Amino acid sequence: MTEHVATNETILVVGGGISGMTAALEAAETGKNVVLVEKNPALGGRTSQLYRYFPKMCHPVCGLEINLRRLKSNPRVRVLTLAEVTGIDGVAGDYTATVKVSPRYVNANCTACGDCARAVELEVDDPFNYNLGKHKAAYLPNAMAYPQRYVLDPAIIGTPDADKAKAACKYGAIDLDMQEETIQVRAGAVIWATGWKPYDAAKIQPYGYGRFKNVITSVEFERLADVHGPTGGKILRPSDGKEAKNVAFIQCAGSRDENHLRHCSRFCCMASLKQTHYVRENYPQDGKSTIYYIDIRAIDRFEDFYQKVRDDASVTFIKSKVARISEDKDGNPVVWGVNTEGYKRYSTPHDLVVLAVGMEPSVKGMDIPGHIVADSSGFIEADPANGAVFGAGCATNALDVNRAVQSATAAALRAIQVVNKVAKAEA
Amino acid sequence: MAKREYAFYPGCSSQKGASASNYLTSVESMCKTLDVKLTEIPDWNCCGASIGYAEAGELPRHVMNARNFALSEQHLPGQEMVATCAACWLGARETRERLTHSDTLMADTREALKEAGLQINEMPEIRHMVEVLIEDLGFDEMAKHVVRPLEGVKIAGYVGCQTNRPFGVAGESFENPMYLDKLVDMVGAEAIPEYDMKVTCCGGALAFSEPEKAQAQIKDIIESAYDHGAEMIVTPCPLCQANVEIYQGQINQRYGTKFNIPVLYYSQLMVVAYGGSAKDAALNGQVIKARKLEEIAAKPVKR
Amino acid sequence: MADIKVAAYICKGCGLGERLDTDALVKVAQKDGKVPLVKSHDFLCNADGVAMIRNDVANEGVTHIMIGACSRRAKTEAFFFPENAVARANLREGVIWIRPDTEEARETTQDMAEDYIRMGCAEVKAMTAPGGNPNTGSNKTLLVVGGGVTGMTAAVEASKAGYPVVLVEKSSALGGWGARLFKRIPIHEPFKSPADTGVADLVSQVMGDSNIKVYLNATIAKTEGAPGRFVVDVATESGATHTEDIGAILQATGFTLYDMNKLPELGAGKSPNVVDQAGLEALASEAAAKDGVIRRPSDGQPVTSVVFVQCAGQRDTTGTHLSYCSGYCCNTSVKQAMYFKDANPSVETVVVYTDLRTPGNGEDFYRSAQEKGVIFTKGKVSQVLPSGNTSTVKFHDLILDDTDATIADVDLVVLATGQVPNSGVNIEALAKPQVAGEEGEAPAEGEAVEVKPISILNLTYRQGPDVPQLTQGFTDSHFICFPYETRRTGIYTAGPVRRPMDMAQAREDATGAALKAIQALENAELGRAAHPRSGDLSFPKVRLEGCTQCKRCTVECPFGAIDEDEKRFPVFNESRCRRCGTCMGACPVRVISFENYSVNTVGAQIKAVDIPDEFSEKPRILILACENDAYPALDMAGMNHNEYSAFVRIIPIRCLGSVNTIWVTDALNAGYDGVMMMGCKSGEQYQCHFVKGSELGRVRMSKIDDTLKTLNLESERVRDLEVAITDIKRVPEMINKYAEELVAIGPSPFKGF
Amino acid sequence: MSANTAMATKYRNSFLKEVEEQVEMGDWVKMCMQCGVCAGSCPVNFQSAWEHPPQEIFMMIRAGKREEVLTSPSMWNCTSCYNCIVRCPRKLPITHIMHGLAEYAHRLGIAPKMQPTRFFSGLFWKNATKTGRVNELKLSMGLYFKDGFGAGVKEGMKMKDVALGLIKAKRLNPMELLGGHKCKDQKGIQAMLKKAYEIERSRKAAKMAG
Repeated sequence: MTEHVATNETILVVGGGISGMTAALEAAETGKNVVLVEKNPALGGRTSQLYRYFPKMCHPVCGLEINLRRLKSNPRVRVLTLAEVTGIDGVAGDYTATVKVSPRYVNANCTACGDCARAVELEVDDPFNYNLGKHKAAYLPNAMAYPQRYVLDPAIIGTPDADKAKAACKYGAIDLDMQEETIQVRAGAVIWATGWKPYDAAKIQPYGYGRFKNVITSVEFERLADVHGPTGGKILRPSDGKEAKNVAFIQCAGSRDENHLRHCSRFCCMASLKQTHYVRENYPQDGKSTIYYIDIRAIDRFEDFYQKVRDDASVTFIKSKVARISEDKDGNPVVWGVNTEGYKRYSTPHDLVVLAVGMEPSVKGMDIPGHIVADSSGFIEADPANGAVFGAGCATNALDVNRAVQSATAAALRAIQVVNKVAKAEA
Repeated sequence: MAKREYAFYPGCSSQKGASASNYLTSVESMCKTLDVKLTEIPDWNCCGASIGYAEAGELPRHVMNARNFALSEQHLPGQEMVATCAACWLGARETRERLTHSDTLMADTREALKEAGLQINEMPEIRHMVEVLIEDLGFDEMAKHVVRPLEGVKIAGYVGCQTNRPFGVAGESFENPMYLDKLVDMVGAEAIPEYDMKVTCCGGALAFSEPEKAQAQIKDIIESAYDHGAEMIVTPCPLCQANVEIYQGQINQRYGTKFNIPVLYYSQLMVVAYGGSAKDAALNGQVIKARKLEEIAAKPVKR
Repeated sequence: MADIKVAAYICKGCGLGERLDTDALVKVAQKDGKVPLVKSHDFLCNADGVAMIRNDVANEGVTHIMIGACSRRAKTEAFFFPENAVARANLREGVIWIRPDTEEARETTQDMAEDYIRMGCAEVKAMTAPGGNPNTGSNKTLLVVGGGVTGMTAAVEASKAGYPVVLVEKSSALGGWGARLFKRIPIHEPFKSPADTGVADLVSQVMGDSNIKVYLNATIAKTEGAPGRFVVDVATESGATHTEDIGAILQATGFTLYDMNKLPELGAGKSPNVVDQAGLEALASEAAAKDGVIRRPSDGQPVTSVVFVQCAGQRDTTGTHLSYCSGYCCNTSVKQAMYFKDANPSVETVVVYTDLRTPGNGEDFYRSAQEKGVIFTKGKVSQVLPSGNTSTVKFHDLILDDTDATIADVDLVVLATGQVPNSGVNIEALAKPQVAGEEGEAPAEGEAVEVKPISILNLTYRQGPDVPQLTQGFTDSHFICFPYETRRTGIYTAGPVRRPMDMAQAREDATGAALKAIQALENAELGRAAHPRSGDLSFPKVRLEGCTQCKRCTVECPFGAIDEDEKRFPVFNESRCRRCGTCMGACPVRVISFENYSVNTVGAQIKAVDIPDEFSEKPRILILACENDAYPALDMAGMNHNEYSAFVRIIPIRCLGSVNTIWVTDALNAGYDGVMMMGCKSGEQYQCHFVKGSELGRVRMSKIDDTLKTLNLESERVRDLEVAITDIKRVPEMINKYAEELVAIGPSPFKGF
Repeated sequence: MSANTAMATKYRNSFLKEVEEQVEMGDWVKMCMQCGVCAGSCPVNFQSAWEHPPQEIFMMIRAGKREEVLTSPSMWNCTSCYNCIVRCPRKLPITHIMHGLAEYAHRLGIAPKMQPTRFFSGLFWKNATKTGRVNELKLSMGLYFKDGFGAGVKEGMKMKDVALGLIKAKRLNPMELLGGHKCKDQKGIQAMLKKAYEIERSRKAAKMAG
C-alpha cells in the first residue's frame, strides 16, 4: 500500500524523542507542516525513561507533558508511531521517504480503558523499564504514552490471548488483522533525530554486567528510582530485593575508551552526580554513594551542582577507573582498583554498582538512508553533502538534554530554510 | 576426516623430564585419537618467554622466535605452527605481529637470522593447541570420541593469563572465557562456569623469584576452586599447571591451609575420556595425584 | 453573552455506564447545569459520538460544549473543537478510576461525578471561544545585537530562511572574540589539529547579504513595543539615531574574559610573559604573520617552554573568583599547546589541570595533543613566580601527591581564565521582585548588588531595561527542556551571554535562537501565545474602569508584559504575554480575565459544587491543581488506580500564579471544609513553567491566614503544596491525609449559610 | 646531578624523550591519561603493592623523575599477566613498557641490585640462550645460589619437597645438571643473537645521538 501524506513543503522528522519532538514542534509552531516518525509505539524517547534531570532535579515527564500538549493542540504535526524510515530518495527540497509502519493491532477506537490488558495473560519484557520488569502483552507503553493507545505485542498474535484481548474490547479497537504497511512521505527537508543508545555494558567485561545481577547501568538505575518503575521508586537491588544503600557509580563505562567508545559521552558525570541524590532521597540516614572517575566533567554552571555533591558527606569521590568487579559471597559487587591520587588501593564491596554507560549514536550501525556524513564515532556531521538531511540532538554528538534541544531547534531552522525556498520557488 | 597436520612447537617445559612432560605425553595421545599429526619443528629453540626481558632486549627476543618460524617454514612448509605452551604461543605470536607491522624490525631480524643461515619469507600462522581443538576441530568433533565420560567429577577451568591475554582465543572474553568449561562439559565432567578466579594470574615467573607474592595469588586461585566445590583444576598452560600444583605444600605451611587439589591439563582429561589409560594421560606425572581420574581411567570403556 | 448555546455530552464508555448512574448525570446537567441539550452516548469518543457533537454544532447551533467523559488530557484528537468553548468533566481518571468499585463507595462516587458535571456546565457557560489577540504587529525583521560569531551566525541563518536582519555591533568591526583567535578547535573528523576560524568567511557572508543591514559603532538606545512591533532606536557613533521597526530580537553580546589581574598569585600583571588565553591568541597570530615562531613578550626570544594553567580564577569555591567552569578552556589550551607543538615539536608544553574537560570528540583532540607530546599533569597551581624573562610555576601534583611540584625557567605562562557574560543590567539586583500589595517604590539604597551600569537593550519595559539574568550574569533559561525560554517574549539570547560556551556551541545556539525569534514574530502576527501555551489564542482583557491602579499586575507579570501609563493604569502588551494568568491572580478587583479562563470560569465551578450539610459527614475539599504538573499527576494516579478521597473536587488552573484569593475565600464562605493548592516547586530550583508564577502565587497565599482569621477559620483549612508530575503516589496520600485531618478539625462552620 | 639541574628537568621532556628513544614501546608513555586501570588490574598490586604502579611511573617519567623511576623495583614486579594491556582505555602496551623500562634500567646498571626478579630474568635469558633451550634445573639452582653457596643450600632446602615431588613425577631430571636439552645449532644461535644485539645497540645509539 502506498500513500502520499505530504507535499515537499513538509518537514520530515525522524525520531520522536526529545530532539525529534522539539524539532517537530518548533517547526510546526513556526507554521510548517511536519511528519514525525517514531519507531516505538509512543513518543518521548529516552528522556521519558529518566526519573529526574540534572541539575534541577526536575522531572523529564514534566517537559514531556508540555511538549505533548503543544502537540495535541497543533494540527500541523502528523505523528506516525511504530514507524521506521527505510529509505530516502530525491534531492534537497523534494525527498520521498519510505516508511515502514508495524502493526499495533489496536486502532484509533482505543480509549485506553485497559480491559484488554486485564484479559490477556502473557507477560513480556517491558522495554520502557529496560526489561527490569514485565508487562502484559497488551499494554500501554507508559503512563505518559502518546498516542494514548494500547499495543498488542506480536508474541500473542495468533494465540488465544489475542482473541481474549479482542473479546474484552468493547470498542472494536483491536484489529488482529493489521499488517505491516509501507507508506511514502514527501518532504522538502529531513531532520534526523534518532538519538542514542546506551553502550552495551556487557562488552565491558571486567565489570561483569550480565554476570553479576547487582551491576546495573545508569539508565536502569533511573528506572529503579522512578515511581513509575518496577520497584515503584524504591532503590532495591536486583539480586535479592535488598535495599541498596551503598551504591558505587563507575564513570566512563565504555566512554573515553579505545576498546569501546572513543568519545567522551559528556552527560554521564552529571548523571551520576544526579543519581547520588536518588540514593540520599531513598536512604536519608545511611545512604552512601561513591563515584569512581577519571575526570569529573561538570561543564559550565553544572560545576555548582558538582560542588554541592562534593560537599555532601554521603558522597565519596575516588579518582580511578575501576579495574574490575567481582562478587562476594553475599552477592555484593566488589569494586577493585587504585585511587590514583597518591596510589591508594581499594577493593570495596557495595550493595549495588551503577555503570555510567556511554552514549552511542543510534545511527551507528543503522543504515541511514541516503549518503550521510558521520564521524568515527558514528555521529552525523554537519556537511553540505548531506543535502537537506539535518542531524539533530544525540544523533549528532554526545549531548545532554539541554544541548540536544538547542541542536534540535537549530535543525528546525535549517530545515525551514530549505522549505521556505521551496515555497518561494513555487509561489 | 582427513588428517590434520601441524608444525609442532613443544617448548622447553614439554621436553622429556621437564616440568610439563606430562602435558606432552597426553597431547600426543589426544592427537592420535583426533587424527591430528604433529611434526616437531627440527631444532626449535626457546621463545624467550616474557620473563627474559631484563637481558633480552627487543630484537634478540624477536630473533629467537623468528628462528623457529624460519625452521618451520623450511622444514614444514605450508603448515601452521602449533604450540602447547601458553608462553611459547604468546611469544611467537607477538613476534609475528611486531614483524608484520614494522619493516625495520623485519629487516633487522632477517639480517640477524642470516648469521644462522636462516631466512623468513612467509611466517607461519601461530596457533595454540586449544585454538586447533576449538576452531579447527570443534566441540562436536571432539565430543564424538568421548567413550568414557568423566561422570561425577567437578572441575574448575583455570584459564590463566597468557592463552587469554592479550590475544586470547577468538570469540572468548578476557574476563570470563568459557572454553575450558565447555571442554569439561564435553568430557562428561561437571564444569564450574562461575569459578571466579579462572583468569587470575598465578604469579608467573614470580613463583621462582618472589615466591611469597606468587603464592598469595595461587592461594586465592585454589581457595576459590574449593569454594565452588571443585575436585580438580584444569588448565591449558604449563606454568599455570606447575605453579598451582607444586606449591600447595608450601602454601599450606605458609597459610595453614589444607590444599591438595590435582591440577591437570585439558589434554589429560580428554585422553581419559577418549578411553586412554592413566599412562596415556600421563597421570603419573601429577605431583598431586588425580585419584578420581585414575579410577575412571581404570574403568572399562563404554562403547 | 449573546447567542450561546450549551450542550452537554455524557459518555457511558470505559465503565462509566456501569460505575455511575449516567441517567442521573444527564438530569444533573439539565437541572442543575441548566443545559438545554444533554445527550449521553455509549462510546462518545468514537466516530459516531464525535459526529453527533459535530452535527449539533453544525445543525443545532451549539457553541459551548461540555463533555463528561475522560480527562482533558485524553482523547484530545477526538474532542478537538477549536471553534467552540469546551469544558471537560473528568469522570474517568478523576472519578471512577480513583474510587473503589464497591457498593458502599457508590454513593460518594456518584456525588463526585454529579459535581463534576455541575462544574463542567458552570465553567463552559462562563467561557467564550478565544479569538486571538487583535493588537498584533507584523514586522518580520530580526534585530541581532552583537556582531561576533554568534550574532553573525544568527543573522546569516535568519536571512537564509528569508527574514531581513538588522545587525548592531558596538565596535568598529564585525567578528568579536572569534576574530581575535588564531585558529579554532576542530569540529570535524579527525579532530586532530586546530582549524581555521571561519570568521572572515562569516564576515563576508554578512557583508555580502543584502538582506542584512549592519550598523557598526552602534548601540541600542531604546527598545519599545512587543514582538511583531518593536521599535528600536539605534545610536551610532556620530550621535545619529536610526529608528528600526523590528519583529523580534536576538541578543548575542558575548563575553569578556575574566580579568586576569585579579590573579596576582598566578603572576598576572607581574610579567608580560604571563598572559591569558586571549594574549596567547594574539601572540600566535602575530607569529603567524611573521615567521611562525611564538616569542616571549619580554624580550622577543622564541618560546621554548610554556605552561598552561587551567581553571585560573574559575571553579573557585572560596567566593573570590568565578565559581563556574567555562567549559571551553581545556580544549582551548589543548589547541594553544598545539600552536607550539605543530610549529616546533621540541617546545615544552605542560598543561596543569584538575579535571580535563574535553567532552564529545574533544577526547580525540586531547589524545592528539598527547600524541604531539603535550604533557598533561593533574595538579593545582598555587603560584606563578615571574623573574626576569622566565617564570617558576609551583603546584600540587595530585597524582604524585607532591605539594611542592615546581616547573622552573618557563618562558611563557598562559592562564585559562573564564568567560564573563556581557549581559547588561541585572534588573533583579536593581529592583528586587516585589509582591502584590506593596506599592512599587524604588528599592532602598545599597540593596542593589553589583549592578552593571550599561544597559544593552534599553527596553522601555516597566520591569527594567534588559533581559532578566539567571545566575552569575548569564541569561540562560532555567529550563532543561526549553533552553530558549527567556522571560521577555520575542527577545532571545544566544552564545556566551547565555551560558559559557565555545564557538561550535555558539553557532548552534545562534541558529536555535534565530528560529525561536522567527517563530515569535510569526506567532505575534497571528495573535497567538508563545511557549509554553504556544498557539493559545486567549489573551488578557482588562476592564480598566474597575482598575484601582494598584500596579500589582505590572509588578508581578513574570514576562514584563504589562507597562503603566502616566496615570499608572496597566498597559497590556498582549504579544509579550505568555497567558499564565498571574496578573489575573494578582488583581484585587478582578478586572483581568481571559476568554476561556477567568475569575468567573473557576469561581462558577466552585459555586456549582453541591455542599452537603454539616451532619452528612461528607466534607468538601477544593483542589486547585496546576495543569502542567499536579493535574497530570492526579490523572496518572487515576490511571494507576491509586485511590483517593471522594470528597475532593479538583479544578485545573493554568498556574498557581493565576489563583485569585477570591476563589479561596469564596470556597470557604460556601462551606468547603478545606482548600488544597497544588503548584510547582518555586525558589531557586523552580519548576514553574511560568518561572515566577508558583512563587508569586505562594507569596499571595501566604497572606491568606489573615483572611482565615477574619472568617474565624483554622489556618489548616488552606494548604499550599508543592506537587511534581511524578507524585502519582504522594498526591493521593496527601489528599487522604488531609481529608482525615479535616475530619479531626470538624466541619466548616459556614455550611448551610 | 646537582640539585639545580634536577630542578631544571622537572616536568621537562628530557627524560620522557630518553624513554621514548631507549625503552621498548616508550613512545606510548605520553599517551597515559592517569585513569589507573593498570594499577588496579595488576595482580601483584593487591598482594603486596608496588612502590609505584604503572600509571604513576608514567607520570613520574613525564615529571622528569629519572633517578626514582630507573632505580625503582616496581617494574620488576610484573608477572606478564597482560591484564593492564587489555584494559587500558588508551591501548598502551603497558606490560611491554614495564619490561622495557626494566630492561633499560638493567642496561644502565642502575636497577635495584638485589631485586630477585631482575636476577632471575637475567638468569633465565642466559640459560635459554646458552643452548637455545631452558634447562629448568640449572635455572632453579642458579636462582637459589644467587646469594652464595650457603644461602643457596638454604633456599634449596626450602624447595626440597617441591623438587622431590617433581622428580617423583618425572618432571624434574637431576641429570639435567650434567647437560640436558639443547639445540643442535648453538653456534648459529649465538651468532644470530650477537648480530641482533649489535643492530639493536647501534639503533639505540643513533636515536640518542638524535
